[in-house]
Amino acid sequence: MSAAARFVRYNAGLILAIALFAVIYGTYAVLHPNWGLNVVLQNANESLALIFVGMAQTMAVLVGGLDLSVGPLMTLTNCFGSIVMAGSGGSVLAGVVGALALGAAAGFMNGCVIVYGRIQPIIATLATGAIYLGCALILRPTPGGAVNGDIAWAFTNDLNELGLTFGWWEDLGPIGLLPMQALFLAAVIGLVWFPFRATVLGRGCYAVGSNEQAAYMSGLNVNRSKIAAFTLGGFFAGCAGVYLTLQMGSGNADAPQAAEYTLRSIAAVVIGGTSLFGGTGGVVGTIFGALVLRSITFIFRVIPAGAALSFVADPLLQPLFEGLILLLAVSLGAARVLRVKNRLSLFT
Amino acid sequence: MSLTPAPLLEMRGISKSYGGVKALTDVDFVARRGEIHAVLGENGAGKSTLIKIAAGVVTPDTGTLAVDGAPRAFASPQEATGAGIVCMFQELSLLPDLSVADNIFITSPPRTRLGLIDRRAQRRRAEELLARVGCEDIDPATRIRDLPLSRRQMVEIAKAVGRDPALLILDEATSALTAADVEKVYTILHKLRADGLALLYISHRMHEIEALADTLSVFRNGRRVDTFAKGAHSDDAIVQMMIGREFANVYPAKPKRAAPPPPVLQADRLTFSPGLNGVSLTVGKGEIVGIGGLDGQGQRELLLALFGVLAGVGGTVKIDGTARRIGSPADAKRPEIGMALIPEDRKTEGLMLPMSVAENITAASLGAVTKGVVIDRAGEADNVGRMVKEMQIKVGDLAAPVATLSGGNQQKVVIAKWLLTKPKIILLNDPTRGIDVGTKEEIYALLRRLADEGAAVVLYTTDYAELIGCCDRVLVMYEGRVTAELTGEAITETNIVSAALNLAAETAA
Amino acid sequence: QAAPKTVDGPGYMPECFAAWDDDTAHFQWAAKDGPYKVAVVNGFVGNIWRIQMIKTAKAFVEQEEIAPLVEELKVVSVGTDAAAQMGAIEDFINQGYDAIITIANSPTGFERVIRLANRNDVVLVPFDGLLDSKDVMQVNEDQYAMGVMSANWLIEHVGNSGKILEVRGVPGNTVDRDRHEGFRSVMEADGNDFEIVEVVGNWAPGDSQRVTADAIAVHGQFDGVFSQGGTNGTVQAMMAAGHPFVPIAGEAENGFRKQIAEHADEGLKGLSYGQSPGLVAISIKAALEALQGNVMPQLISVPIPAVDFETVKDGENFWSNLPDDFFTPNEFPPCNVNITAPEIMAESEADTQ
Amino acid sequence: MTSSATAARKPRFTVDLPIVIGVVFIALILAVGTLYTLKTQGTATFLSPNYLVLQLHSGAFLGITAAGMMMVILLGHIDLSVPWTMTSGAMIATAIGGTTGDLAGLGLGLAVGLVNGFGVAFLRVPSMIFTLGMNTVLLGLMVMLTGGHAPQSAATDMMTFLGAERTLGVPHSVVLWVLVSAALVFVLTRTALGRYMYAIGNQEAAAYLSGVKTRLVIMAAFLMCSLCAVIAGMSLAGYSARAFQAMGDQYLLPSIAAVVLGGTTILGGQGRYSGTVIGVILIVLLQSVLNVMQMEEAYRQIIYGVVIIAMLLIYGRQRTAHR
Ligand SMILES: Nc1ncnc2c1ncn2[C@@H]1O[C@H](COP(=O)(O)OP(=O)(O)OP(=O)(O)O)[C@@H](O)[C@H]1O
Ligand SMILES: Nc1ncnc2c1ncn2[C@@H]1O[C@H](COP(=O)(O)OP(=O)(O)OP(=O)(O)O)[C@@H](O)[C@H]1O
Ligand SMILES: [Mg+2]
Ligand SMILES: [Mg+2]
Repeated sequence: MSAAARFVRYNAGLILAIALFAVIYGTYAVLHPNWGLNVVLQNANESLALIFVGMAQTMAVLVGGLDLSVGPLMTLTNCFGSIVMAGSGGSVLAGVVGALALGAAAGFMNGCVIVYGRIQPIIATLATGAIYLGCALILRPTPGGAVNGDIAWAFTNDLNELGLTFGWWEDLGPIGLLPMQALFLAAVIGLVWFPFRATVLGRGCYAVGSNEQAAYMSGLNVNRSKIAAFTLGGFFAGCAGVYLTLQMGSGNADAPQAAEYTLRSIAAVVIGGTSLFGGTGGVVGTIFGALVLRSITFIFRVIPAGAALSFVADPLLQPLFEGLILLLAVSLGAARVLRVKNRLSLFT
Repeated sequence: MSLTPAPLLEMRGISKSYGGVKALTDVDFVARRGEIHAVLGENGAGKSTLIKIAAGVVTPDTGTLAVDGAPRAFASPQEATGAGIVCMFQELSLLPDLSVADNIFITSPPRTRLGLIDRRAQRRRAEELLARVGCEDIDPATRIRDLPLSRRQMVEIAKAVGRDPALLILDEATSALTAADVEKVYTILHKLRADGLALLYISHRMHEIEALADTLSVFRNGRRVDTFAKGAHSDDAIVQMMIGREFANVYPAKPKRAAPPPPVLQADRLTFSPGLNGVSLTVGKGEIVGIGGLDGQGQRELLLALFGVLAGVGGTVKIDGTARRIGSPADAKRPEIGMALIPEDRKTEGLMLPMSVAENITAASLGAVTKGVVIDRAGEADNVGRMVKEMQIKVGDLAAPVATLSGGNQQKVVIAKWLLTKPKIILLNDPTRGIDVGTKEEIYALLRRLADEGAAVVLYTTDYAELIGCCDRVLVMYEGRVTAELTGEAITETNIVSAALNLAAETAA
Repeated sequence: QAAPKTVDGPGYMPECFAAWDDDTAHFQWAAKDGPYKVAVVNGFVGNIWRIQMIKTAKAFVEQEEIAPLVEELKVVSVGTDAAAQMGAIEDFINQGYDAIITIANSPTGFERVIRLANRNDVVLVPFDGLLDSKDVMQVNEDQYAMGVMSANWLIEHVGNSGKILEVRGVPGNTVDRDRHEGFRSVMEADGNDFEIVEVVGNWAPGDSQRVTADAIAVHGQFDGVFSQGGTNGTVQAMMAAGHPFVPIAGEAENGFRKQIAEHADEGLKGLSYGQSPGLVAISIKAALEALQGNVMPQLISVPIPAVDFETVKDGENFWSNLPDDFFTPNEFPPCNVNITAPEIMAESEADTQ
Repeated sequence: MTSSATAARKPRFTVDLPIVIGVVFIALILAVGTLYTLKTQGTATFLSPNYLVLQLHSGAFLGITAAGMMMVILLGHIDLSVPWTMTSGAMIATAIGGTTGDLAGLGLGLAVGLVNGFGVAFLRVPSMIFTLGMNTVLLGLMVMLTGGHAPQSAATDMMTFLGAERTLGVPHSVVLWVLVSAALVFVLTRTALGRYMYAIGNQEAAAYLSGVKTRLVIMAAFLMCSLCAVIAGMSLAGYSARAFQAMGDQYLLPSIAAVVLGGTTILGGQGRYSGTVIGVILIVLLQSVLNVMQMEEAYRQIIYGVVIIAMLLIYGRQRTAHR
């Protein structure tokens, strides 16, 4: 097998996610009357928190579990951040670091409950999720908190805007048009995810998801890998919370929103090509999975009124079509099943 | 090699029980440097338990363990590896979704200066290691999932060797290997012995022990019966020591036939990609037909295709002269077809491990004991009792999970499950893998009895001796085709091997 | 930077667009030529109130006097996610829409879209779920006043002491908070002596019913009830438990009003006030007026449509032949918003027969 | 090590750890609640038959939902479409009305089960995600239905009979729960289908190679789950006298938690029905006691989480991956 052929074969899920995204987002961009960099920025803005939450979910799925606490944890870090970050520059930094640490700590706790309590991840996190949500409600009984508007604005726009707001630079040319969201994402992927993947601990997460028993017998520290996975997941959820805080400038212990993020994160992971059985995939696929999910809803905003398909955008039919498109997207993976030759391979 | 090599691992007074089962009772055991030490015993004799204790997977109830004279207690495989004890377990410890290279260096990969895994160096070293065990054909970037079992075992060996062990333990490491691969393993093990390693070798294949071992230990019922140098006892004496009784002829006599029996199963030019390039075979009533050849020549696909597991199989299948379409195991089970398959991996394909022995035995034949929609419990219990008796399944509590049986008995459960469906055609995929001689003998006798009672049996095995000893006819497969059909006196090791290597065609070309 | 100018009141059509209070500022945008593109960015869609709201919006822009002003109406529902909602609002700004009506998923965090809307001269109108902001024109009924009104009404019918059941709404929501605080401000004032048992009914009839049943089982009899939403569930539970009918203040679901009409003589004295889905029409109208350069209050107070057991009337403020679910108040004559609830919710002949 | 797990599969009577612990926790919750009422009211309301029957009456809806959920969890699957299956079953039934409506509600359950089963068994989309999509589709369908014209939402006579009425003080919903339970216990313990469900939950490949029509069994499990959901939804609508949007949203996580607290492994293959019943009672009582104690939402969530973890910790009953 050539290297290219192997890459395609081993990354079929990722490639499918990218293709789906290209098709759906492409349609949106074409239909959008004023598509341009500011629209890209806006799309990035509305997607980044979901991307981070999806990445958090990916960690749990990689080790063969599911994390139902990612949404509540995002909410908790958001509420925490909104309290600490309401202030001058220094407190913002403290809030960011604190919220990320809180996320990681909560993830660590998830990992410990799962590993030492020997509780299935999905149930353990169902419970810890409730606890995190409760804590968020204690921190923020009602929505509020005010992060410095300039800081919030500057860090959720492009590089130029960042410079302009603080008078650091005037115009960086084309580089200046780079959205901050892309920078944040690149930083997290480049400085956290890729290095983590290249450690024994990180590879251990794949090993544990692939076959826990075999990983143990191979002399891997299974517990440590699992805890690491959930801790990193918590960190990613913390990233989502921090970004949400910057974006909203406030905190909101919103239970329905937390639940929605959790459920969507699972969809993002699956569309991104990570197997729910664990052991394959990764957060890069999830990024595209989350983008696909978001783009589906973008479409409804741009379908022109007179178009043949405009009934799709009928406000009272939208939820139906959203569901159908989601079903269709996740069923695309079924193409593999229909082509499967050895039916035994369906069961692993 | 000195006369009494230094003891590397010393175990003293080891006992281990699982609930009421005494897996090991007061065992003393010593492994020395520069020596291959074979451990023999029936299924459930305690071999795996012993080495799991040495490897830190299982903690003993009593007893001590010393490495190079220093007392040790391992809490995990990690610690054992740290002390130089590396084990290749019976149930492979490879990670299906990771690459070969990742697997080989799973715990201690080469690292870059930043402390991250150096993938390039890892790949290079994986290639070196694979070459060392004679598997240059395996690409280190391939996922384990995509390798056949025999290749996986070779990777597992490379992985073990790559850990620079002081004591290397192989628990039935060769059970799925073909003769050619086994040769390679011999070479490596001999070399490692020369390098001064201590080696423990567990196998149910006497000829491997013959070729490798310096010292042999025999276990029975959780006790070490004896330890002696190679050649001190004859094979028969060793087997007798293992099973604790006289042991005569392994294979039952083959019947003499004047005319070919009426065909039951006729497959014509079966094709399937990858694996089958037009396989035809006929199996007659009362016949045992062996399928041989190198590993991975389409034998597994053939059995799965016949049993309806594969989609997109070309060609035709006739049962008792009538063309039939078999689209699933459920089809294959129907009375007019009457087919049964003893699958390759009993743990994942044959059994529901946490379910009871009784439930496993009746899993394929519930339809027969169902009245309306209700299971007739009495009828079910009758069937189970009958089978346990007939197959001599050693089981205490029929309601206990089947996982608590030893391998041989688990295999009997799988066979019993299918016998309850009263099959006309029985397909077996390496049914004696990792099973002790005593149980093997019972299985051979059973197959012959079933054939005599009119069943058509297709037996795929990697063991030439089984093909020779058991089968009325042997079809040798090569690259998805039947390249030779051997009958009667022509079923010899030489013929099988030359057909397997497709020598005739090679020299003609 | 473009933004509405803050000007002195009074505003345009004050009988319809009443300023919240005397301190409410007034805005004026530069007049634009119509027709306008209007977007409604809804949050969650899976409940009847939202559906009624969406249908009202669609029906409203088709009315004779409104239709010429509206080039296009686009409605999207984004779920409960605030980030997605802000994205959708921003998208419509980017698409060049003139007015965007929304029910905010969160009372805070919309500074960014407010900033962008102002930059692009887009009129953004949150209603129902309001923003904690004085920089944006908003439309609502006074939730705090609803609480106060309910309390005063209960005191009138129960007296100044007794055991009261308060069934609250969705925790953490500002509407719940405001109604609750308004209610308590009166009940706990000097001279009153109430024992108040508080349970959470999430504005959903099923939840209200369950928690009410539990409360009755444990606390026995109540002298009065304040049930923020899902009020017909509360009444259902009382009837099921054999609890005598007592004065009850609650929402404007048709079902609750049916219950009041049916059981008023048996003691079910009821007050039914309503958060009307018709607010969307007023919000659209406010946006259209603002686009034409009219002076508008920053915070528009819409009168609370309330009826009680004495004023409840079939075919007028409830419909006994129609389903329980929908919200009865829908029209606001001072604003020329005259789409009745049955018109919206009962398009089919079968229902209005 | 595997004692409870194996015991769960034994046909004879054994004392099951999850069940014992569940009962202990139920007693504990009642005790705490009673202490509270003794202190505030001077009565032991939580122990009164009236209160307990009331809890069973409204808990039956969760009970029936959880019963269905258990069928798919036993296979190692999950059904996230339960909330809107409940809702749409009830809404369709009331919209059409009468006996036809009742049948239509059941028919909808049948259809949802078939589609879910098809997606999971034939397309092999992970149930977690397929049913999630299905839930959105059902929500969309109901929005569309309501968007057309306001459908009638008054419970049919049958629904009221099942959900609201009592005979001799016994709520019919409890009788319904008992009947559904009996049917499912029968399926699980007496029929080949039940045996196959456990088999698939334990080792699907082995079940398939044993000639079990695994896809049909999976379909059947999803069918049972959806049918239970619509039955619960319709009787719940009877209880509330009407069907309304999102009425099922409060039932998803509690039904999963009830099944798991009752000792069914979320990975499938192991679990007893009686455990699920205990799990349901536990959750219903916990919710109710917290309600009555007027516990703030924040602390309510935290207590809810802590109770689940505490119970599972006490019987760390996950299948051990290694010794
Ligand atoms: N985890 C366990 N739980 C219960 N019983 C066990 C366990 N492990 C081993 N046993 C029992 O201990 C005995 C020894 O098992 P062991 O695996 O050591 O045998 P073995 O000699 O390796 O057999 P085989 O040749 O089948 O591999 C068996 O009778 C088995 O039933
Ligand atoms: N979950 C379990 N519960 C109880 N006993 C177990 C369990 N898992 C394994 N065992 C016991 O461990 C013993 C060792 O099993 P092992 O996994 O070594 O392979 P095996 O298939 O029995 O070996 P072989 O193939 O050589 O016969 C089994 O005989 C069984 O009795
Ligand atoms: Mg063994
Ligand atoms: Mg064994």
